[in-house]
Amino acid sequence: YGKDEEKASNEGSKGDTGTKTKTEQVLNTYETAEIPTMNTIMAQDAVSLNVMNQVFEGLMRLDKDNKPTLGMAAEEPQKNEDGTVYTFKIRDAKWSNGTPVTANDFVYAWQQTIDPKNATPYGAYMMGGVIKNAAEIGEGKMAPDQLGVKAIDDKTLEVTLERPVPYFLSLMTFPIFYPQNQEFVESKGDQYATNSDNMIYNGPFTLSDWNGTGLSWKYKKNDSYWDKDTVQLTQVNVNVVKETGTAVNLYKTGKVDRAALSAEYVTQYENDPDLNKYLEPTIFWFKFNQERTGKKTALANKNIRMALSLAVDKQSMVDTVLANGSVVANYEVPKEFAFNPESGDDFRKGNGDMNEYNLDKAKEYWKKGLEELGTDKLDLEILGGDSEVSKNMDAYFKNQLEKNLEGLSIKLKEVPFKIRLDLDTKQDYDIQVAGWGPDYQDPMTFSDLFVTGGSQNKMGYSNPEYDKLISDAKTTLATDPQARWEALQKAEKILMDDAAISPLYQRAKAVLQQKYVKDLYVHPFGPEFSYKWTHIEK
Amino acid sequence: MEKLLEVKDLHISFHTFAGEVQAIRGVNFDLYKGETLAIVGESGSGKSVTTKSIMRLLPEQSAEFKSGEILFNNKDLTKASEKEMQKIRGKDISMIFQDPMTSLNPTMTVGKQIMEPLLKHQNLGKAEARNRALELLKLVGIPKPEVRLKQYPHQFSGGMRQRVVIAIALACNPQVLIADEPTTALDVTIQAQILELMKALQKKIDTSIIFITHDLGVVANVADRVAVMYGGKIVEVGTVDEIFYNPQHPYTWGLISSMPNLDAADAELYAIPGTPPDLLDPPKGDAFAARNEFALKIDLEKEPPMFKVSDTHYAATWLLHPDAPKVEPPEAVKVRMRKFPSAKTSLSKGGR
Amino acid sequence: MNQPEKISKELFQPANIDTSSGERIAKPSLNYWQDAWLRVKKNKGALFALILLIILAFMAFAGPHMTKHNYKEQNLAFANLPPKVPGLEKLGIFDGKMQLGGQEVDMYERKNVDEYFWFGTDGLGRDLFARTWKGTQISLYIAILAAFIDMVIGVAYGGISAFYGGRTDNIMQRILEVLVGIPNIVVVILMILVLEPGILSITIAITITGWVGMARVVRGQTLKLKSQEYVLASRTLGESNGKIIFKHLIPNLASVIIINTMFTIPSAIFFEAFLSFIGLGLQAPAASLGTLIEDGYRTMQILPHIMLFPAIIICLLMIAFNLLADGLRDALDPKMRD
Amino acid sequence: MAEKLLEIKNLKQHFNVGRPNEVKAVDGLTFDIYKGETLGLVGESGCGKSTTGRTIIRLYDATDGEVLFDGENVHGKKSRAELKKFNRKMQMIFQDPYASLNPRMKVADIIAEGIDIHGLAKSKEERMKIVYDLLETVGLNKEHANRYPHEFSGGQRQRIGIARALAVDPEFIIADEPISALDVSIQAQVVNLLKKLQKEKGLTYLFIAHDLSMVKYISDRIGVMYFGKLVELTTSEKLYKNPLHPYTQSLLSAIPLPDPEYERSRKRKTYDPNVHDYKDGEDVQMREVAPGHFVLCSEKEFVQYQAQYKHD
Amino acid sequence: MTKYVLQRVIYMIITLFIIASFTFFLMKILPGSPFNDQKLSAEQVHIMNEKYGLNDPVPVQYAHYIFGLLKGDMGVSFQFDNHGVTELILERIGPSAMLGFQAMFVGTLLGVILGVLAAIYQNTWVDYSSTFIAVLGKSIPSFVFAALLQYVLAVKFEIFPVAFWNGFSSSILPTIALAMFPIATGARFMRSELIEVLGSDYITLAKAKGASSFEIAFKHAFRNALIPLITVLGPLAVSLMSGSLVVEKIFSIPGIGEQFVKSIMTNDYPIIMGTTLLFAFALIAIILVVDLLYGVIDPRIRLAGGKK
Ligand SMILES: Nc1ncnc2c1ncn2[C@@H]1O[C@H](COP(=O)(O)OP(=O)(O)OP(=O)(O)O)[C@@H](O)[C@H]1O
Ligand SMILES: Nc1ncnc2c1ncn2[C@@H]1O[C@H](COP(=O)(O)OP(=O)(O)OP(=O)(O)O)[C@@H](O)[C@H]1O
Ligand SMILES: [Mg+2]
Ligand SMILES: [Mg+2]
Repeated sequence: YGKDEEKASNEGSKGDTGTKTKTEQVLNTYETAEIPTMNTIMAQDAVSLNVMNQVFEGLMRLDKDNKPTLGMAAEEPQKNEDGTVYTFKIRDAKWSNGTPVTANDFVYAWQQTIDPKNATPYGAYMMGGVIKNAAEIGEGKMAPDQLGVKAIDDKTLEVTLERPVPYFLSLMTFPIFYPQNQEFVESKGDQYATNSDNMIYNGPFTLSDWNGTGLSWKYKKNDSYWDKDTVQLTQVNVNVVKETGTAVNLYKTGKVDRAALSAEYVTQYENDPDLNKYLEPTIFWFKFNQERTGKKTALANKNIRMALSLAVDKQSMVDTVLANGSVVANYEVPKEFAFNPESGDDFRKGNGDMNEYNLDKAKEYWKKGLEELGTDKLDLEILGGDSEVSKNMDAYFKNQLEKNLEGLSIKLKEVPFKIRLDLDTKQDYDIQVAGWGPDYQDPMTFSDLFVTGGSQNKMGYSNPEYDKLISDAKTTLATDPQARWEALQKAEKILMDDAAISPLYQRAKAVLQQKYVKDLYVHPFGPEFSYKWTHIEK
Repeated sequence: MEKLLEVKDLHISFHTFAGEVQAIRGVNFDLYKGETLAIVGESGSGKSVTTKSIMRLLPEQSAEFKSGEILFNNKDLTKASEKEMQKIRGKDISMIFQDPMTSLNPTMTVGKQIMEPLLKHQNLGKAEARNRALELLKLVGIPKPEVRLKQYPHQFSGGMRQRVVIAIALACNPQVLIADEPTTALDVTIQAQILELMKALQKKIDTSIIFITHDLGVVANVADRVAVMYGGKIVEVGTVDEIFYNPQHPYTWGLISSMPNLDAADAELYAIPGTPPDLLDPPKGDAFAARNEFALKIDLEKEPPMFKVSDTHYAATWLLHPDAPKVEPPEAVKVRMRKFPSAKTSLSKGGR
Repeated sequence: MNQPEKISKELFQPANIDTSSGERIAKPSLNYWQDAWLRVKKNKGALFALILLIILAFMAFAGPHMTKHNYKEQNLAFANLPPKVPGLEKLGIFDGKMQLGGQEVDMYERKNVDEYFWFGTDGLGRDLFARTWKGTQISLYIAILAAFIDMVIGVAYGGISAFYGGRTDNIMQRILEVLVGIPNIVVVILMILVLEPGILSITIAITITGWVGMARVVRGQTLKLKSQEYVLASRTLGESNGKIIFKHLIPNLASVIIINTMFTIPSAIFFEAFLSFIGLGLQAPAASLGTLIEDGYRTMQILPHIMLFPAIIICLLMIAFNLLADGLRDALDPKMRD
Repeated sequence: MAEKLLEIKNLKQHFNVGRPNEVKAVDGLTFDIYKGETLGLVGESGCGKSTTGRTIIRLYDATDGEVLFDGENVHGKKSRAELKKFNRKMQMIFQDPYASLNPRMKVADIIAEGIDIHGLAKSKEERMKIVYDLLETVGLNKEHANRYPHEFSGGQRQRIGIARALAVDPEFIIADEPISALDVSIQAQVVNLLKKLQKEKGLTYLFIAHDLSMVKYISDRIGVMYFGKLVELTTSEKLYKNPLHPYTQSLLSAIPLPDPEYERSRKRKTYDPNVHDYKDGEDVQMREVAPGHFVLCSEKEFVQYQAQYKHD
Repeated sequence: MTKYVLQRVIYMIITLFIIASFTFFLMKILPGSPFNDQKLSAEQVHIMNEKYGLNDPVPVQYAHYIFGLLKGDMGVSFQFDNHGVTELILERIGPSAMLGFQAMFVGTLLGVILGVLAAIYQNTWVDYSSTFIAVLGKSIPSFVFAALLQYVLAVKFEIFPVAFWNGFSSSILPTIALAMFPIATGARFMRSELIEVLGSDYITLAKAKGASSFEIAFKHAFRNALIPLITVLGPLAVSLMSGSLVVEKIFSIPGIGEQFVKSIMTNDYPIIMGTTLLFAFALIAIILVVDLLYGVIDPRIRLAGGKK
């Protein structure tokens, strides 16, 4: 899903932890925002996704290695030859009210998700082009029952895809693909999922003490969960904490078992054995807008873009301004995220670093660029977020760019997230600091962004060659993993050679976590945590 | 008669941004039991300051008591502690202020305000105090006291308010009642009612009254004795007849001459020329000299002492010195002097 | 009463005083401001405040040039250094040491820094001494601006509303209620649409929102004052209403205006910080005391110096303003004379 | 004294009209003021004397009735220019000398306010010259121009107020208790000044006061007010000699004289409004009991008063 | 009296209507949209807008809104799926109001005491300390106090809970942080007003009756000095009860202040509208209450105001 720097800034998206005395299996943790919705078809934001992952379960669920493992599916699905039809056997599982989970629960939920009348935020985005007819239904051109999903019988589900999708199973871990019990949902009508009593659960936990908008809730072990023997935690207490300082104070006083840290705190706890840093597959970059509100900008000049890309000392920034383990990104697709289906190599192994910090070259490009533009001065605006960390970084960028590129002056525009998106949509900016995190485990979740008209490409970038490679990867090469892999690698190279964007860093997260919290799994995409396997060992 | 209050050589100054204002510069007077002493004098001559100093109500930050004694029943009030003063105020000595519109607390019922000193000084219970308050309201002539007790000051007319203030002052049957211009804001009919009331009450409880006013008609009405103040000093003191019919001080002459006469014709009124002395920097000698057409050279050099005119009558003017030349008082004064039994003697002597 | 003493007869001659020349006032004639200044001078608190203000204002302009570090110069190698002052360091304060993970660490040693940063540095290694004083400049501007707006718009609005009374007052008060009813943030966010961040936006935002409280207070006071006899006198002379408000009412409102302004100033200083927060305030390297404090409070526990100095300066400023205001109020109040 | 300067016809001034606390401060006054005379107005406090004055000079808009100044209605719709013209002709001296001077303005500016408004001076020098002349007229001197009101004594302050009123060369001055707050000698100063000015400039006064001896001294005619109504109006000699209305009688009997002997023997009459015993619908109005002597009375009382009247 | 209140209530409704209309149209030009997520295609956004009626012409939306308001329906939140505005506000207002009320109570009480002491002991160290506290209280924002209190009293000394909303004990620290401003306001206004009142004639009379300084200050002067204070405290109370963004954030309190700012940042129009109306209502109501209180405090005002 998309990242704004507010979350990106590792001001800590969330922290979790477990505490309890003796062998009391209770975890105390926190989220950084309220739960906007518990209706899986409406899922969109990080908190909802995370909560849903604890209390519901789709056909698959992510395991500790972030691989899709069996959830509601009783066994690995059957695939047809070209990989466009999957048949799942549903396991003998029950909802928390005792009704069995059936294939129809999936059909119902998926149809609801794509039905335009429900106006679900992610339905069309995640299903379109993947599940058969999803795109058309989403646009209202077809009825929802035409969706490529069928209940062959109570326990058999058949999914027809638009085209072969190599990462299809990882998609199944995403909450909009979770089942919903039609009878229960309809009986609750408008009130469904507005609080923890108006819901039934099929996941490792049930939700309780949630009033729909409150700042606290609990997970309780779900005794009707099919795999309840694996689940060790009896309860997880969650509160919403929006301030890093407060989270740290809570951690220090033992009120939470996990706390995410911002830069200053990381320095403070550098030597603390509880400190963990882990890299996330989330990348931040400069977007260079080549066509601002209909007019070509100086950034349409490739030399200028290149100069800007090479002129920022990202290493110092990562070390000092972020200081949380984030690493310099000289690439579009993050490392430790996508692996070659055949060799198992990291995506980064192919392309390596590109457009690294190089002051001399930057100056050279700059000179050339200015000459081409016939000027010796350039005024540009950087559009950024309004969080503390992003402001700090913007100040750093401004300083670096102005210092390193003569004749450049930068104006900063730091606005709330929604306004930034608005300006992005209207392409009303010069340079924007933006970020992206994956929705599924495939480089495509990044590569797709910058095709002509792509969702992150509100910057007038268009390279036919790039578009072609991506479209091939989606269609003709879909069944040829190696060729597809290469096409995506090539596409990344083109993007970087064009300096269409200038990647800045890949975000890491620094957290304090109590030693006694074991097996709390963090996922790079989709829901962030899994508590299913977590246990407390004091 | 018994001396209730003695003020001896009182000196009081105010410290202001502009410097030290010597408001009171040696005031002496006595108050006897059951009498009414009127104090008259120019605005700013120190009448209010003198009386407030008796109650020790001057602002602590700026007022400085420089010297002198205030003996009340032979106890020096200038040395009394604040606690002791709180016991005396309202009980032994009480005060009526000039402006009935502003001296009542607008947010407190009249009843409560009357009951306050009763509860404080007389150890009465609530109910008793209430009864006494009712009684007092009746005494000062306010109809329907039961209703009035629960009302707020703004629901009273000016005259009624002034009566309430009087009721408060009388609540504990004080030995000394100080009335600082109690009727200035009122019209003559109400003024007359109030004066009558005060006199009646004085008879009843044998209080001594210090009465400050500008209105010589009122003085003539209420006073037994009169003290005339000028520039922070008492310049003449005597019985009411002595002051009205045989004034000795040129300032008193000026005051008397300034009044229009109900029968008098169109002649221009006499006005004392000039302005009061600047108390920041009081003049040498007689403070009145600069405005005094009868001034002698010595007035500019030396302050006149109090000369005795009679046992009850004293005046501080060099004109009473045996060496002083004889002067003709103004016409208005001479007219009055003719009414005075012993006028001839004092006139012919031209001093003492 | 006493025996007349021997006095030369000479002295008992009429002095022949010319009484007509007695209309004399001994006080030296001073004009309003001379007189006020005299009083301010005599008020020790006000004088102290004035001196303090002058020092703070001086530092606001000279401070940024007193170190060799520019307020916007970044050096990540120097990030987050605690304060260190030559001389004082030997006393165990301002010695560049801070608590790090429970231990006292000399950050200057650790980061190999030879220089002294008197107020320490921030996360980008900028010198906080220079930034704090630079920020004082901005905050002083905001303070003066807010006071000015308050005095101009607020006073005029409240004055007019109360002075004309009746329907005018009723309508103007309803408008005021609408104005306070619509949340400031909504209005301010709308401004992002049309305005560039910077001093101009701050000025406009404060202009739009800053004067409402003053208008209410001034209205209340004016209601009291407008029936004063000197106002009536002016009306019988045919003075226009506008002139009456400015010549007669406003000078006599000085004391409430002064007190209220003292409440407006700190609000304005932090309102500016809020504007910066949503992107309407100052451009990045620039800082104000408000933004410095907002930045600093989050890390107060670990890097207290970032917030401490701006906070102290704001307090000093406000103490100075208040003492001066109290002094001024006394000085401008005619009741305090004679 | 034949020429009428001011005609007041059935003037009413009610406050808070239509509310439960309606006050009929002035309730149907009719009288004339002649050129060059002084009309005194006396009465209980709160009876509406100040309100009458203020309504005449248009500080309040009259609830009803007319005020004709030189035959022109003061309360009609007026342009700013007309109003200004009118403001020059009619001026007011206020009760409290301190409250009526802006404490933050110099005396020169206070006095010159009217000059500035009406553009009576062509240059700064001329303006100051007028101010100095006025100061001299009221018995102050040049040096005082540069001072603030608080630096003056009560009498001097009142004189500044008078100078301010004179600055615009008015024909008619309403003096609202100009002397109540002052001590005797200062009262005399102010009254002398007013008389002198009247002689020199032919001014007309409406003189409001409590102090009957002063009123008698200064006024040609006196009106006695009671609860918003005029109860008696005649020349001052006649009023003192022949007070007809019981309220007037009680008022006169209450005046304390500065004569202890007289005071000891004085008898005061009290006024009880019930003595009139008016019936509903009885025609109570001002009637001319003797030439130039008007009394508020019913038909019955009229006869009775006429009988009482001591002709000289 | 009743007539007056009725008249004011009618004004109030008109004012609220104007505020509602104004805010409504202002919001329509508010930048951003509730549904401009980068993942959403134009069609998808269109569908979402359709669902919430945002595609209608603005006058139609306005009519809908006002019509809904008349029926007492403020719409549903965009941030919280299927949650009515009324419901959400009701859930959130509690803690904010409680904190606001406590802060107001404690702050006013302490402020007034400080102010009274300062006035009685004018120009002594008592006065100066009170001024100092007042200046501190108004020049340092509440969030700094909040952070400081949390660190010292909750983390270092562990006297109070660090955060979360569990009834009274968790409300103590935020209450203190929020109370600083009313303390300052109370102290300053009380002092200056009291000094003025203490100079009036009826106070001298009270003294002349033999009352002690404390009796004078509390029995006589206090009530008379209250008017300017409640004039400023009324609106201050509303602003406190409407919650403080940062203090609520620091102590993780489910209050309305933080929610309101979030609504604005996320273009959650129905919540913005609902909250604005609520605050505006509270404010106007408080102004009315203050006006009525004038009459209770000072009986003269009842007359002048034309109500009896
Ligand atoms: N609080 C004060 N501070 C400074 N000077 C004061 C103060 N109170 C009184 N004075 C000065 O003391 C002198 C005497 O004042 P006081 O009030 O006794 O006059 P008064 O005789 O009562 O006059 P009035 O007839 O006008 O009431 C005046 O010059 C006055 O200015
Ligand atoms: N603006 C006003 N609003 C309401 N009532 C008023 C107003 N002005 C005066 N009154 C009332 O009108 C009546 C007459 O008042 P006015 O001031 O004319 O009396 P006055 O005769 O001048 O009394 P005083 O001798 O005390 O000056 C009083 O009852 C007063 O309360
Ligand atoms: Mg006095
Ligand atoms: Mg009057």
